[in-house]
Amino acid sequence: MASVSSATAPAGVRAIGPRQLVLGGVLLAGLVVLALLPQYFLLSSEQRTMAGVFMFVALAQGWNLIGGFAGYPSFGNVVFFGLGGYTTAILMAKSGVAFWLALPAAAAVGVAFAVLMGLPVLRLRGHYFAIATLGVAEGVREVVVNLDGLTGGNSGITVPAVGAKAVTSYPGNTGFYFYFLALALLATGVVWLVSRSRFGYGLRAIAQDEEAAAAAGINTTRLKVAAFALSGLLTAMAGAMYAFQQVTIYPARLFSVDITVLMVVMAVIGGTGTVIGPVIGAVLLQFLSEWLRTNYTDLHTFIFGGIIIVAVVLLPMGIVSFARESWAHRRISLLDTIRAYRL
Amino acid sequence: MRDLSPISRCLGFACILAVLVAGCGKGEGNAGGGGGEGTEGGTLRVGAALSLTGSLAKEGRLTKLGYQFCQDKVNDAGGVSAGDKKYKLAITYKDDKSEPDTAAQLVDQFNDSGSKLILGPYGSPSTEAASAVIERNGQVMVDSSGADNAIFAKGYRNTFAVLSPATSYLAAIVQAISENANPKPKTVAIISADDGFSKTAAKGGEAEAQKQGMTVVAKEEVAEHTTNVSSALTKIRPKKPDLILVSAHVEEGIAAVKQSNELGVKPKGFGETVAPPTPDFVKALGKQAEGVVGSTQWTPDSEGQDKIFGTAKDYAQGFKERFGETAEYHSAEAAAACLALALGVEKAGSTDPAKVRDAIAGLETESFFGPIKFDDTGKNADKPMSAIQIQDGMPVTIFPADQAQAKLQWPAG
Amino acid sequence: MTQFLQATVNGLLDGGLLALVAVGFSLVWGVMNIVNLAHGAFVLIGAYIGWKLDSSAGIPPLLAMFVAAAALLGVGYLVQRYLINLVVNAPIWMTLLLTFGLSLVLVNGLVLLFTGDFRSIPTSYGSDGLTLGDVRIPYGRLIAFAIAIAFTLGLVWFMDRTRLGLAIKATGMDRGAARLMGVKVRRVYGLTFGIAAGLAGAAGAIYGTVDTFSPADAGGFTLQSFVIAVLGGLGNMWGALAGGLLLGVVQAWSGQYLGGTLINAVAFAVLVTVLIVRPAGLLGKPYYEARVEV
Amino acid sequence: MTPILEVEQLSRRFGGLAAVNDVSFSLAEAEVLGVIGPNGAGKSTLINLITGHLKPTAGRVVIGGRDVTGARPWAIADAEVARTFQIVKPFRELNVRENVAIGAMFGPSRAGSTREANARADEVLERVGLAEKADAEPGGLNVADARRLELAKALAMRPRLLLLDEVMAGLRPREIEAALELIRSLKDEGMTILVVEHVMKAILSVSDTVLVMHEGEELVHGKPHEVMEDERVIEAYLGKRYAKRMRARREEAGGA
Repeated sequence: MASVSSATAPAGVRAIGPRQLVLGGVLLAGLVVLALLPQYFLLSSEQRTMAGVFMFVALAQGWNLIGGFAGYPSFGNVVFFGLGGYTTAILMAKSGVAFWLALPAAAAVGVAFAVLMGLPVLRLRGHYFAIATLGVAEGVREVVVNLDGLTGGNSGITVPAVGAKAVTSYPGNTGFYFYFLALALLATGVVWLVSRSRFGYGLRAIAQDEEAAAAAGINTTRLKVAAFALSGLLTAMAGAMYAFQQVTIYPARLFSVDITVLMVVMAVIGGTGTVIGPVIGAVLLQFLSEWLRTNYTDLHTFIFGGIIIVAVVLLPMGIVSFARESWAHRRISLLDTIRAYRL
Repeated sequence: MRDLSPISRCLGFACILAVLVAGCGKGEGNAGGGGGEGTEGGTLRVGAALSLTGSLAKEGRLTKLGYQFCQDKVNDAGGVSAGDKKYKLAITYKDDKSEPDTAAQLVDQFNDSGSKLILGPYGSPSTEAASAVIERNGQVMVDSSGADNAIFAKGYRNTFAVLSPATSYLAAIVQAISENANPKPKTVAIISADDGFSKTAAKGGEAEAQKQGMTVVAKEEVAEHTTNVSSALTKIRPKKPDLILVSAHVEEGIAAVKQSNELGVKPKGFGETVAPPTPDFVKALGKQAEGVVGSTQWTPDSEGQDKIFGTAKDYAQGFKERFGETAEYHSAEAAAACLALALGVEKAGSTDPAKVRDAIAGLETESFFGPIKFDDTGKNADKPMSAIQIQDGMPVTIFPADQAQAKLQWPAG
Repeated sequence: MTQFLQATVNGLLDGGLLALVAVGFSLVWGVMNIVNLAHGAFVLIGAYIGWKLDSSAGIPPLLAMFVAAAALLGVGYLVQRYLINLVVNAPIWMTLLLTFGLSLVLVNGLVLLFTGDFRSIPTSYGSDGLTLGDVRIPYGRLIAFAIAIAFTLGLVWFMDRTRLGLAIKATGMDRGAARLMGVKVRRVYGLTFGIAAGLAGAAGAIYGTVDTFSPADAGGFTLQSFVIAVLGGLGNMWGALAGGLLLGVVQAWSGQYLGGTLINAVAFAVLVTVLIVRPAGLLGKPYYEARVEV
Repeated sequence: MTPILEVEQLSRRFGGLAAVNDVSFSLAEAEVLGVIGPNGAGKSTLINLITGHLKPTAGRVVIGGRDVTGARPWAIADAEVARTFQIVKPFRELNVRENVAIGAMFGPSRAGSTREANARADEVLERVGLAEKADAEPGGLNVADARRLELAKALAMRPRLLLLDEVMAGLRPREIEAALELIRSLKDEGMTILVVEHVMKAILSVSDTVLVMHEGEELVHGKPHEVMEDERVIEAYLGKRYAKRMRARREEAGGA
């Protein structure tokens, strides 16, 4: 990431002052608005769209922990999403387990898989790590396709929540709005806590110089695996809710590289390693792609690709850092960033 | 610096709020326009989520042509009459990017904007995802392409498919060959892609082959959308089957024929589910395509007629005039689905989704697409499948016998 | 035994072509530390050029592949020089995202231009083969294999024997030092990317003669290039050749003995295992940033 | 009393090359050991072997009586060992204070909170003379300040054993003097220090003993003045001809 000047007070020595009160008030007001939206403003399908936005906030935050804070660019985070989804669907469909029991089970599977996968894979750096995680995700999808007795293979698996054979009640679009909202808040809260904690400092030290971090007494293996596990936890929970929401799920979608790429794009465009960046990125990109799809039926993917290119070239350090830089220097220049990274 | 400064936090929230406010505004606008069961001002508004981009864009486009053609024909005939009112048919299309979850989301959006009557998306996964939402919202959907029998085993009441189910695709080929081939093939090898539709079709074909007294000597699965089936063919080669059946899509289907020739696998004939009627098949294979038998939901020789499209031949002719390209079965399926929906509304005498649902369930009619009559699960179970054979670079109908334009050539190719 | 030999032959023939698909990807990664997710799109552009020249102008694919290579050399040079060079020094996921965006644009551009239909380039020899005992060697694949190997060997010669090749190698080893020695790094980067794209284009045109293709195949080509580059070791041309042949054979064997639906699973298992056990690749020298040294 | 650090027959080979070969020594509490030698003598490798950044191919490292051979760097840090790097390794995106606070947050004497760690960082920065730059970015520091930061990061860990890898390289005489002063005061507080330097002049004045390395092996190990006069040292540093001349000169003086 760009080396960005720090205008902030030293972490941990911030007292509660009027600024904090205002911020707290805005935060609370925002939550109240979000809680009231479904009842008073949003149509059912819009609640569903918003649920999708919240889901991507959670996914981008999950990626942010390992990719942003620890500096390990996972290109296989979707594996946790898929495993969480399939754990939930299998438990609910085959064993009749209630969602509230399936959800923690999915989270546990996410954590366990992150640890198992992380121990060998987190020894790799940079592109190698990115590709190893990508390979694991693709490989797991193939396994899920082939275990069709358990997973239904490419025919998908259905949580019997709707229709004559339903065994569980379905929360509806409003229900999932709140599920995913809660998850997004949880994910952002976790990232906020991490950003202020010793754990967060340790991860950032690892991202910037792993050798020096180890010399400073940071157990890099433990911290990296912990960050990956936390990432796996949040991502698997998102997958669990998604499986229930979708009713029928397919390996091609639940393990889609596109979902990983979206997580990365959202976190990067918003600002990796920041608390609010992934939120901004997820909200912005979800609405943008929704809008493009409605208005440019044939061209939207083409345009979306173009936007990614432009965003990466002009805002390689993300919106949050860009805004902070511009504020600090009292000028806005997109060319500065190009100067920083070009050959 | 990673620690969040108050400024950026403010900016972030301003951003979210701005977006939300924008979202709300839109919400209210739409809510005001809703209601009226999608029938404002004498128009019957029907929604269709389609794969206009993504991996199924090609089939999605063909489906859209069928819906468009249906809309034109219905409105040319004065629209849909329900009770004493006449409605203009207006189909709204939205792109699901070939993703099932987006298709489901779009069905919800149609519901909010008042479209309770839905025409199906392309492909079994998207259809299944959409049908769950349909069920929940009390909408009604007529499915034009989701053939996998699994969709109809979920206990959903509001989804109806005009097409023959997946189990009959390969079975029809086996019947066609069994009835007409001389000598009748004794041994069969089956190659199936590993998606739900192909696997279900393969099972149907296997059962039919055994019923016809053939021996299934090999069954191989390949990954969906692969262009490499040489491993499967290498395993099949020493068994020297008389007939190789392929239950897959266009790319695997082309590869199977091509790589059989390369590897010197020489059965007396090939039967493939959906690939042969597709123009790409003959274009890609050229001479090698000769003699391959395929199954199709519809041909211009299909039996039956209706008041909107006339006979299958009339349909084919009208379609060519309207779009300048040859009618094929994807668009015919779509037009038939649209027709079933229109007939359902007329029969119900209302646009109320519950009444339309019951009317469609009780529909029993002929059409350019063949008979339309749904069983308890919503499948159009009695519709026969047709079989074609590539002869002189053209797909020619060879089955059922009463529609056949030519005799099966056997050994083929 | 026949089955084993036939599977091995199938695998080797496929593998040779895969090697040519991947060799440019490996070159770009090794020299510039850029993982080009648009690589598969370049292969497809080559295939479409070959198809278009054959179907519209009757130019045979063996000639068209040179046109495809030349066209993509130009495209690749421009893309690197004026786009990727802008973020070369940014963190690696930036270049990953940039090339991902590029592949979206290129693949959807192909859909807009040529639709999503399946294409292939017919040849007179495509449907026949040579029979050696019980083993069958398809002419089309044999020719494709020979061309692919020739191109790959040509690249090896180029890298070892020409000024430009040596400049590319030097830049890959130490950009700063190469610049001090008078190498124009921006140009060399552009040419490296151009050469990689050109080889991908040639591979695409040849691929079109043996298999069907559609724009949706781009991701698969990129993924296979990944596996091969890692297997062979980055920027190692011999490694790419070995990696391609190995991947082809492993896939053929797993198709033969484990089942056709497990081919990809096995390929990924091999990829992850090699990464963890021997991140430098099977032929590569230890690569400095591959593994954490604490 | 057990020595703080014992190194026994430590070796590390890279392929066919022995970067460190059969080196042994021990360090008592509050002792300062200077390690000198020409480039490539294996000094930095020796530090990396002690701190776990490299694994030895043979030999043992014992810290405070505990065998830590082959332990990971953070485990070594937990044994109250801190080090600096020859090529400075600041955390680029943290400011100077936060860089130092990292040292206070982890390791054996970790601060209770991030706030306490920051406070401790300020104390250390004061001590090394970097207090005014606490809010600066490490990328903007000059050579001397970057070296100070490297030292401060290690000191914030409150080590018993401190390993300094060329902290004085590139400094001006006055800055070197200040650094030496700091080392002396740390020694007075009871800290055990291993100082690696390329230049021997500076190091001799603070070291209790000096280890001279050459091509990975121990050449001489002794008191500073003994080492100074050792012919092999002079030969290693200045070449054979110079050594011969020195010997001749000394013999002359002895003869007179």
